[in-house]
Amino acid sequence: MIQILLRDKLDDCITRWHAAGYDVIGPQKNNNVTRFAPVEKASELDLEIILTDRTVKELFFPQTEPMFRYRIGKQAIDTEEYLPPGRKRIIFGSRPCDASAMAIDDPLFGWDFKDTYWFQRRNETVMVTIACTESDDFCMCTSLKLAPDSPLGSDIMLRPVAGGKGWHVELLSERGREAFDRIEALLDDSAAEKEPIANVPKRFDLDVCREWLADPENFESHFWKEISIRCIGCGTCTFLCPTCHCFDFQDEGDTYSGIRRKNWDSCSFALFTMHTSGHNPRSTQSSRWRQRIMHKFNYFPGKFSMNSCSGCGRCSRQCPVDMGITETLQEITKTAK
Amino acid sequence: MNEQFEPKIVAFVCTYCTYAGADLAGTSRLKYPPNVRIVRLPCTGRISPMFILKALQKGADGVLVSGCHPGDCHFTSGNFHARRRWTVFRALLNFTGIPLDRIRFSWISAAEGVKFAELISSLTDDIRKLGPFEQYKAMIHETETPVSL
Amino acid sequence: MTEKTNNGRQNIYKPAIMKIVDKRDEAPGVKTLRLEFLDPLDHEMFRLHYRTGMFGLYGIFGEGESTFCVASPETRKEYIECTFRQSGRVTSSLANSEIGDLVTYRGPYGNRFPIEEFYGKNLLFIAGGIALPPTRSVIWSCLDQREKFGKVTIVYGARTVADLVYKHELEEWQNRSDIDLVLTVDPGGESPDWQHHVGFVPTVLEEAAPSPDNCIAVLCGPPIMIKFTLISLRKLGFQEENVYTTLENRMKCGVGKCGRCNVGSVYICKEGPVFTAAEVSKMPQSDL
Amino acid sequence: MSIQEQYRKKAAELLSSGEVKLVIGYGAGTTPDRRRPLFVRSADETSKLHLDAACEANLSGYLVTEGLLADRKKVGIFLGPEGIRSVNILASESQLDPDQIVIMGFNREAESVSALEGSNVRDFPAMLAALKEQAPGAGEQALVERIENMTPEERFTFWQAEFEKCIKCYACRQVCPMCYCRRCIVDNNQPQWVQTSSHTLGNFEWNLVRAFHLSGRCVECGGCDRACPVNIPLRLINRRMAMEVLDAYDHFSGMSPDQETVLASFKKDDPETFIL
Repeated sequence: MIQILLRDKLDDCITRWHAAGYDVIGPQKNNNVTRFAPVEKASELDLEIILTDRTVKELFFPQTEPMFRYRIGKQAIDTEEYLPPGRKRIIFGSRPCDASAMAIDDPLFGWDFKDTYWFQRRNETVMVTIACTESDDFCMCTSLKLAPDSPLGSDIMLRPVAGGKGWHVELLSERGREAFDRIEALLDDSAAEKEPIANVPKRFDLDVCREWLADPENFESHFWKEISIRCIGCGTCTFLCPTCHCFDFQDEGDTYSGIRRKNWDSCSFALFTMHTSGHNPRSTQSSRWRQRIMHKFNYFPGKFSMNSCSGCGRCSRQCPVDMGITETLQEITKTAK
Repeated sequence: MNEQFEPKIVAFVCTYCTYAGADLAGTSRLKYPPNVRIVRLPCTGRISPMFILKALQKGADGVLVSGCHPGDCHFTSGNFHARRRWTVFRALLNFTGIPLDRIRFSWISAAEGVKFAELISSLTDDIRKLGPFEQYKAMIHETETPVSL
Repeated sequence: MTEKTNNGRQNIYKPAIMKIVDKRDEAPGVKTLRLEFLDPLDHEMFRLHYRTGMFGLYGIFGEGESTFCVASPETRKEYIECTFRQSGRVTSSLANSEIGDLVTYRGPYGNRFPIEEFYGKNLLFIAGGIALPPTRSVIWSCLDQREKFGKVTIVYGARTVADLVYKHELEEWQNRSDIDLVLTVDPGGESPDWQHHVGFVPTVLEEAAPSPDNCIAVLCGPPIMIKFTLISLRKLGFQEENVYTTLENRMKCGVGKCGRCNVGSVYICKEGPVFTAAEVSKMPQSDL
Repeated sequence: MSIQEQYRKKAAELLSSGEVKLVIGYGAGTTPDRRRPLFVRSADETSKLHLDAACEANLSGYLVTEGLLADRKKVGIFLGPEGIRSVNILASESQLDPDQIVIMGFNREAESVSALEGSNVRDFPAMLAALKEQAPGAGEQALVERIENMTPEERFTFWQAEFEKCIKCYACRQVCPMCYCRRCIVDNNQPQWVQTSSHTLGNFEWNLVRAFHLSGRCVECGGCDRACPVNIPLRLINRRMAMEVLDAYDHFSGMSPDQETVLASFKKDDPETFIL
């Protein structure tokens, strides 16, 4: 049976979810930036945004997270652990690219050693994704063999009905079903036409690119210098990337007490790989950009059978010098052919 | 509050003039409040604005920055450079809303023990009236608590 | 995906606490610390998992963590020894710690030297400068079961006589009849009473000319030394598959998450730090 | 002939005559409204150069790329008035030799561009003097005044809300031609003056330090503001600091390659009303 979630029932849904102990988090525009934040009412949600400036990544892997407080005594060091808040939550209105990015990072945070911070949050979260009916010049999910309605990483897929009155509900997981059981009474079963999903053009040939990247000959290619010559070495692309997962540990405090934190870090920073001796394996910006591309489309898929990119296009959209993955892979496609 | 609030004041002073002035205040047995913690530096030119920010962040309620009178710098021009820096830094603090009435700048020579004692007294009184500096509290609290989401 | 956490903790980033029980000066700026676990459970986990070649993250709260090898062998697991050069924030702080002070430790992480595969073979150890500690872990693991191996040759060089580390152990090895020890210092680094070789490790190695037959070479040193020593080893007839080395990179997590030790398709912290020269030659050389 | 054509031709001449080894200009971007920095090394590539009102970026930062000018050869570059000022500052701070820079200057108006006469950085004194006299952008000034009129607590709250958004990607630093330090103060960890964590406190520290280090050096090209992925209005702080050095020391940054840096110079009679 087709079930429809009507937009004007959203307030009631949020109330019921809250009553059932879920936090509801959704896209909002606040202080000139669009990002995911907790909501009390449906009116706070901004569901028309094609893609938020900041990703849902920060809800699983915050930009800075205290891991534990230490207190140093002569005979003992006391460490008090800080873990995620441990509340069930519903992320309402993520996009398929963001949701798939979380699934892409799961094996990385889980191989052999499980990152508690990531998995506790993953297990507590119901990802309610809205399929895209619109895209912009930078969207590239289709080029990554994903789609504006990819189910990867989502617990519920909502497909907009024509006229914007609501969404077709598609249950994808047990966790999603549980959350939607709470609001079943509010769902409508009148038939309604689904709006077609966005037509995202294919911007490069991924297979060709992967093949080119896998060829050791191309590692030293002049291509890398050319393509990254205007890269200024900031962390915008990596910090806004939903799949980029690199981090740093920092201690803040003194020799008696303080906090060890896990912070975002970026492979585009020169200091990222710098040894204490001064030797830096990736000492040039071109080698750092090469690493980013190689990691996403060669090393990572080699290990986890997925590209470390979900095609959100934020790297190109937000780059201060108009670079990005799209341009690089387009150029590789051209070079390789 | 039953107990009177006793402010913590950090004084960044140059060793040649103001520190000597503070010394003179001591040897002359001049009384001034014990609220001030003196950090001695070679010259006012060495006093980075970061010192002031860090002091406020780490719990100081007021900051004093003091050195040789213009023209008396042991290194000829350190205090002239410092003066420009302070002017600009004050504007920055003011624009970002960090209260300037908690930060004081002065010239105190090695002979001005009395000026030092008086300045500390008046500064302590003023800061006491302003109360504890709590503007940073919320931000510091944020650094010490787990992420809310 | 397994639930394995080497330190037996749920939070993989939480370190164990260790006490400094001994501290030695090895060379200018180089110190050795001997550490003991405070918590028996941590020690049990270490006993269970530690094999020669693995590394740990040693730290001081308030400063951070720093990665270096466990310099003590897998045949002696009552304590951990680590040897490091004082160069950055963490190592300076560790160097300034005293006996009785507490430090943090995470590990052991990474892969190991497949010592069982070396049984019955001749062993050639080559180390340069501060890279003796990882080699020493293998050396003692083998010497503690000496009868299982053939001829043992150790070639060790440093910039100057003062820069040689583990001087007391070098003396011990010197006096053992079942070890060939070849010591060398770079030209200009010799002291008036220096009685050993003067010259770079590759040259001295070629002069010593150990036979590649049924021989495993373990090579650790700075990148430039590795590069030239590999050439010499090839000249002597060693196969790349029989040459083991350890790689180092900056690390933060040690467990394959933080991304910075990634070289080519390899995370040094998980798939390393021990590699054969054949494996290393497949990595993108300019990223090393 | 449009200025774009004129400069394409000039770039081609400079390159084919060997006078410059490289021209840094603007090329087409991903979308029609975008322009991206373009590096041109041969005359036949000059047709890729664009110059129009969408060319906002201050390209002068690329001039201090490590090793670029080390061979003493000249480099041609498209620069707006802010870019010319940046080159002046870089020269006055001994980061480059101004005679190695061949400027193709342009002025950006609402929907068009016009050429600026001259090719050496010393050729623009009149333009710069006029710039100094000009009242700054009215919209910006209004916002700065709005903040000035707040109480200190309100100002603090305002900036706290802005800096809370910061993710410490350092795009503001990397894009800035004046941020050429080989190791920035935040990258130093002995001692760690600025916390690298991007909680509000660390962000506040970072942004204050950044603004202070640019006081009297910023040319208000707006690069940091445009680069900021979370839209922090950095230009407002920069504007306020520029007003301060102009009021207190009559200093307008980047007037000439010989200009003294405002915080590395002094006058004996500098004002000091606030010092007891």
